[in-house]
Amino acid sequence: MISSYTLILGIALLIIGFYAMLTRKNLIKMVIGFSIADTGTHIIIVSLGYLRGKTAPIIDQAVSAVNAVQKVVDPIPSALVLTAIVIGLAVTAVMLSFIVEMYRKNKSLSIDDYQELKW
Amino acid sequence: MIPVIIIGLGVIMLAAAIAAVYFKSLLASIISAGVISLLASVIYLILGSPDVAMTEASIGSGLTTVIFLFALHRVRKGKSDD
Amino acid sequence: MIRNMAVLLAVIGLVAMFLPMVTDFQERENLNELAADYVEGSINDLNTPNVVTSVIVTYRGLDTLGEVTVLFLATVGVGLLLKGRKEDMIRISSSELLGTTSSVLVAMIMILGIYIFTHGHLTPGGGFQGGVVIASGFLLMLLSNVNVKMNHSIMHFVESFSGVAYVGIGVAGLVLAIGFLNPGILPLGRFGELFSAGAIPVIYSLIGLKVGSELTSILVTMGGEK
Amino acid sequence: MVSPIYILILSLAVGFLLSILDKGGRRLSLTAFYGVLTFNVAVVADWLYRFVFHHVPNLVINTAGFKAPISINLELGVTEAFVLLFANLTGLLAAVYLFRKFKESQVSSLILYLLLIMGVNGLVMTRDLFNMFVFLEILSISTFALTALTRNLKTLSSGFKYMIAGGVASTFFLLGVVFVYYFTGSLNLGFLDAGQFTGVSLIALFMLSVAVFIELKPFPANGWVLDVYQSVDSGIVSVIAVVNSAAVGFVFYKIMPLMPQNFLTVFGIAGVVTFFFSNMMGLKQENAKRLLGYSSVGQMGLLMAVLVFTANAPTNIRYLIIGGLFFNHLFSKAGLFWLAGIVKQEKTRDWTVLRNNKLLLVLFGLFIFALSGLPPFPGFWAKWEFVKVLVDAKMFFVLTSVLVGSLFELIFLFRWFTITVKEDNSELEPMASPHGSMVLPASVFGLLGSVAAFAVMKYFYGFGWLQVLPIGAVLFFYLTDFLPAKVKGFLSLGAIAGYGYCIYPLIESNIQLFFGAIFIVGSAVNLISTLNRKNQSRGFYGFLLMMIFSFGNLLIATSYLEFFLSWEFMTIASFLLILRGRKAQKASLMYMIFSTAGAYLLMAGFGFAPAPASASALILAIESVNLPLISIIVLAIGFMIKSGSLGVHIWLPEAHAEAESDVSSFISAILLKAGVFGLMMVAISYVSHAPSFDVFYWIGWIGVLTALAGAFMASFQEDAKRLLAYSSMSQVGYIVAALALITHLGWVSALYLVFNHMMFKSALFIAVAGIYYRTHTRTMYKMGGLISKMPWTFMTVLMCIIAVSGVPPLSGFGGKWLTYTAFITKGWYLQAGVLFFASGVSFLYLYRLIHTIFLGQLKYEHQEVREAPVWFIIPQFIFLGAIMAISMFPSLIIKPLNVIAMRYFDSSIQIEGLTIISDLGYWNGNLIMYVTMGVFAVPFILLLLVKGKTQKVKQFNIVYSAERPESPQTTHVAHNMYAHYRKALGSWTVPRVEAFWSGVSEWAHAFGGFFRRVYTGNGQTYVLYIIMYIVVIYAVMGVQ
Repeated sequence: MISSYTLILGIALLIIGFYAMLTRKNLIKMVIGFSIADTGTHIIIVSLGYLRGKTAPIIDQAVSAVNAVQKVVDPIPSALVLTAIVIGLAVTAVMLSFIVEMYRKNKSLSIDDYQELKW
Repeated sequence: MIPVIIIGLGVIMLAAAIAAVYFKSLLASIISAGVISLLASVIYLILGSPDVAMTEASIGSGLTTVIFLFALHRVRKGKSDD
Repeated sequence: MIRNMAVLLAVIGLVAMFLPMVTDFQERENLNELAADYVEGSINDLNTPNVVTSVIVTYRGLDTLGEVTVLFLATVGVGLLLKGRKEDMIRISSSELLGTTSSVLVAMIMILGIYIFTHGHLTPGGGFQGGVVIASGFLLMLLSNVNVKMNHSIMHFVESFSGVAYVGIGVAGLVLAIGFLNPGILPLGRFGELFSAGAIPVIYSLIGLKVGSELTSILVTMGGEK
Repeated sequence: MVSPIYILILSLAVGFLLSILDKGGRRLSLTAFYGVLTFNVAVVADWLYRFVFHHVPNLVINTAGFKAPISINLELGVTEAFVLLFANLTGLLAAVYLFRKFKESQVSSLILYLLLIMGVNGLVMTRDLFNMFVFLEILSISTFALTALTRNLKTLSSGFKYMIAGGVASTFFLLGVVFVYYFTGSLNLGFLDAGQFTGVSLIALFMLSVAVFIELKPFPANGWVLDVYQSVDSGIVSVIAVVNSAAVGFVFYKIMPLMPQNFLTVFGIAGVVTFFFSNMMGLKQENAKRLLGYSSVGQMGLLMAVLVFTANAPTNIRYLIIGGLFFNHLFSKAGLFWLAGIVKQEKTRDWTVLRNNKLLLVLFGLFIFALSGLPPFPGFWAKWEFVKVLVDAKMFFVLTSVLVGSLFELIFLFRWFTITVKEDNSELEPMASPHGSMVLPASVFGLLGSVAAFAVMKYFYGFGWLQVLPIGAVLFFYLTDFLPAKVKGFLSLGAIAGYGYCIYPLIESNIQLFFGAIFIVGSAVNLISTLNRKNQSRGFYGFLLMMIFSFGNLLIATSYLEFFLSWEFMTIASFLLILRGRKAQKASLMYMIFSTAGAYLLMAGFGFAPAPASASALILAIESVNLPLISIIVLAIGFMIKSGSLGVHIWLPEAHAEAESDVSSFISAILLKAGVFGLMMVAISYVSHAPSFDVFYWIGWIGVLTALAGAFMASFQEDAKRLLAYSSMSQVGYIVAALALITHLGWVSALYLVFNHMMFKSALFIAVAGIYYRTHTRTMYKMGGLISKMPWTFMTVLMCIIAVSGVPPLSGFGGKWLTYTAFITKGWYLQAGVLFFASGVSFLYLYRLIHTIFLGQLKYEHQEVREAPVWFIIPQFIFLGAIMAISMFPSLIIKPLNVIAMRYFDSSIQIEGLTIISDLGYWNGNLIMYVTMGVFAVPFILLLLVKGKTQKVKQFNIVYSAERPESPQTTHVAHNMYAHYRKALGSWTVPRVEAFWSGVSEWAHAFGGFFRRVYTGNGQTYVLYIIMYIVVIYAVMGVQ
């Protein structure tokens, strides 16, 4: 039940992020859009890994080693999302440093001012 | 109870996302995006992924926001169309 | 105008594409075979209570190595783009008090970070989270302009050393144990103890160091260096 | 036998260490860097060798020691090894190319580059979907960062567009991967198959595959990559265009087995659309690197189409097509990008500076030829087989788009090539001599491409040395080019004799022997005229021999492919020969475009044709082949382009006029006959099988109209060579018309005309060549009275025009007599009438030719002109002798022709001694000769008697009433000689065909210009395109 809510939330964030990338002229805003879309994607992934009424895949007092398989949520999407978050950070950092350099050359943050190459 | 929390969080996050798109100030947008990540980490916790929650909280809402702010600082005087 | 229509169409199209995903979505109830194998394997073969950690460090270790590489590439890329730009340094004007406080704080943060990545196989968290915490310690130093030299060569050394050691342990797994990145080169120990789970804590610590130093150098480069 | 996982390990370890190593000096870090890249190549090459020659099973590497799907596994098989070998090799060579950059820039660039190559290796080998995502990100981030290797506004903004686009694509990829996991519970390709995807889960698969497809740059969602290609450093671009594309393309190949047919079809068609539009837009492009970008994008589209549409082809053919196109694009595109970095000229028209460096010029030509899909390069074979596959699958839309797209590509590539070779470059600063490290990679790839070409010929098709001989000739003369022209000329004569000796045993029938005489002996005699060349005449004899050997190979080709190969060699060689002319840039380009269009038609036509059953030469084996109607039509048009039929003739006058004088005679006298030979081949199949539709009736009309139009146009030319060119067109029209009769007499007359035309047109062109050599002009009204200076040449021209015009006593009369007889017996009265009228018109231009050049006043500036050099006179008189011989004894030639035609029809003529008897009458050449000589003798004697009573008028003994005309030459009788006829013809003289083709060209360019406006340069718009593209493809596929 709850994971379908979060799935919808994730998809909504993804689409809002894309919408920002499509409509905001400001380069930093576009990257913010990308980052929101990224967060949405991560929420989607975790939602897909959720199992009804189960708990974190860590063996401790709550989950004994014997029946762990019946007790825990899927660990794979968690692992994937960890990777994806770090990769998202890396891409964001590179994008932002491009923007910093572009700004230094052209003194503008509007994507419309960067179309000298075309056709 | 938990669905209510999730729906509540979700509404705030969507509001923050839309705000981040439409805010005039870049600073406010960046902070809003950070808030989305922060709240996302709560959701991860609810969904049984504490590892992801920690990562999202520290990287998504922490570091990413800092990097955005650094970048913003470097282009402070940039003209903004929206 | 046309453009707005197009954006609208694109958004509607995306919604249409995702809609069946939502309407047909069914919350899963049981682990699939692969995930169940992971949970059992983590407990029985790897002696690792945190299944996510065993997936990240061992089963999908190649992904994680790649992930560290991606971050490394971002560090290098940001460096290539921004290095040697000195004009805009971010500093909070430092005061005596702030300096002293933050020194203490940084030390505590570092210890926390190290704790997180060394206990990655037991508790939530691990190399990445610990690495970020370490980086945030450095960030504090950077911001508060503490009179600690950000020694670049040490940073580089840590970054390179931890990376090479990570790969090296992987190769050791290939040569001494049964495969690249297999943690069987060290004894599995007792379930739930710090020194257990074979090389997993070692690998995760190296990842922590690597990520910490990489993130720090991204921050330093983005924030402007001295 | 090093496990390929060490490629990843070593790259990573060294990558992590490089910044520390660099502290010990750049030399140390560079050594490690190049060491790893070389290591990669060595490891993969070793594995490929094992896979191919020792058939070792695929290598599966389980990381972490667990079997898939528990852990991530890597797999290396023969396809992976093939792709990786060339990806790594390109990576290494591009790194060599970038050596100087790497030496000077920060160590960061080394790290990024090394890990980029590592990412490619991982991406190709991994079998895990999420692992693919990780490697894809490694690849992307390192590429993004490397675009900023040269940091300026253009590279930065294009890098940003690239990142945003890549970010969207990888978001979809990630979503696709996790949804696939959600639906199937697996991430490993080995545990997924198409059957697992139904209903909603297809959307997951769709996201996954469309993301990969977006990374492959489909039109129009690919604007970002064009900007990158245009602005970023050539070395890096070569990696992006070749290595990255190869890796992502391979990912697509890996996930293809999961996709249902409707996905594949849509992707395939999207690939074709990309290929078509990219090349069309390329037509308008002037920036060299952007042009290469368009071509790259197009090639990737083609590769996608090939991946999809060859799925049902036999495995070895499929590998040949995919591998051929892949490798072809790889080496030629990388090579061209590297050259772009060396030339440092943005505009394609400024590449003329390349002429300073012979090696680079040769490499440039080689890459352009390879990229255009010309033999012997791998793209040629791939295209040939691909066309066949498409024809077999009845995918005519795809076939047409691919062929038209290829033609567009050839047009802009060859325009670039001809401009580079020919245009004036005096105003540009000469190119700085490049560093060796920049030249080496391109040279290696040039060599490798050539080696691969021969490997395909020898090991895949099993061609013998004869088929390779045309290329051998070029190589031989390339190496001996320092010799004087005369030596090389005599060497060539010897080579032709040797070649004739070698192929003589392979000749199985009279028809081959007949065309052999035209092609080989005719060429040899023509070649004598080239002995007049001075100095070294570099690059001439190689291409000449290539052309002649290709003519010969046409005769003995035993399969469609052999025939087509020789045909293409012939086209290439003749194109390069025409290009030698001083102002031949446009002419040669037009020739190449039309020839290639014809060649594509042939390719399609042969694709439709069932394979011949017997192993004898094609011209014989074709008898047993029942060509379908479509094949006949397409082949006939293809061959008629080469023979210059009306409608597709416009290349002909240009090529003849602008080629060097001694080349023109080859083109007219021999090259056009190759078209006739091909048409004959089609007709033979047609004869042997009951035709359903009378194609040849219409071909006959085309021939007739060509004859008439050619004659008219010849009459209005001021340029002697153009006049002869149109005359050739007209004469070949007769030949085609006679051939189209499909009767015994028709074929006898067609072949007779072939022989006759070969001789007199050779002689005429050589005569004009001699005149041009002495007077330096081809414009007829600037000459006059040369009879006194060049009597021998006059003699030839006189005899030849008698032979052409078909008046007794010379051989032309026999030709005409046979032709009209043939037409009338067939019942084509109207056609015969038109032809008769056309031969009347031909008197006009023949008169003009001899009158304005040789008669009238000698021009003041020609006072000192001497007779043409002896090397021109000898071949003229050889031909003249032959003409006289068959005029006197026509049965010498009619007898064998009768036998040739009897193979297909019952004979309709009898030959009794020197007399040839048809249904309508008889012809005795010997008798006619004596009668005519008698008739001539009488006035000649009279003329001698009155000699001395004539008075010569001085040159300037002309009085004008009041003033001198503005330009005195316009008063020359020969200037605009037949203006009154032109007036009479009225609107018929409007050059409609030229107007039509230039209209076609303008429209194609306009469309290209229109469509490329989608690339607004705005990064946000590009994102919009990408998302729209995904949505549209989703809708078109009807997923679910």
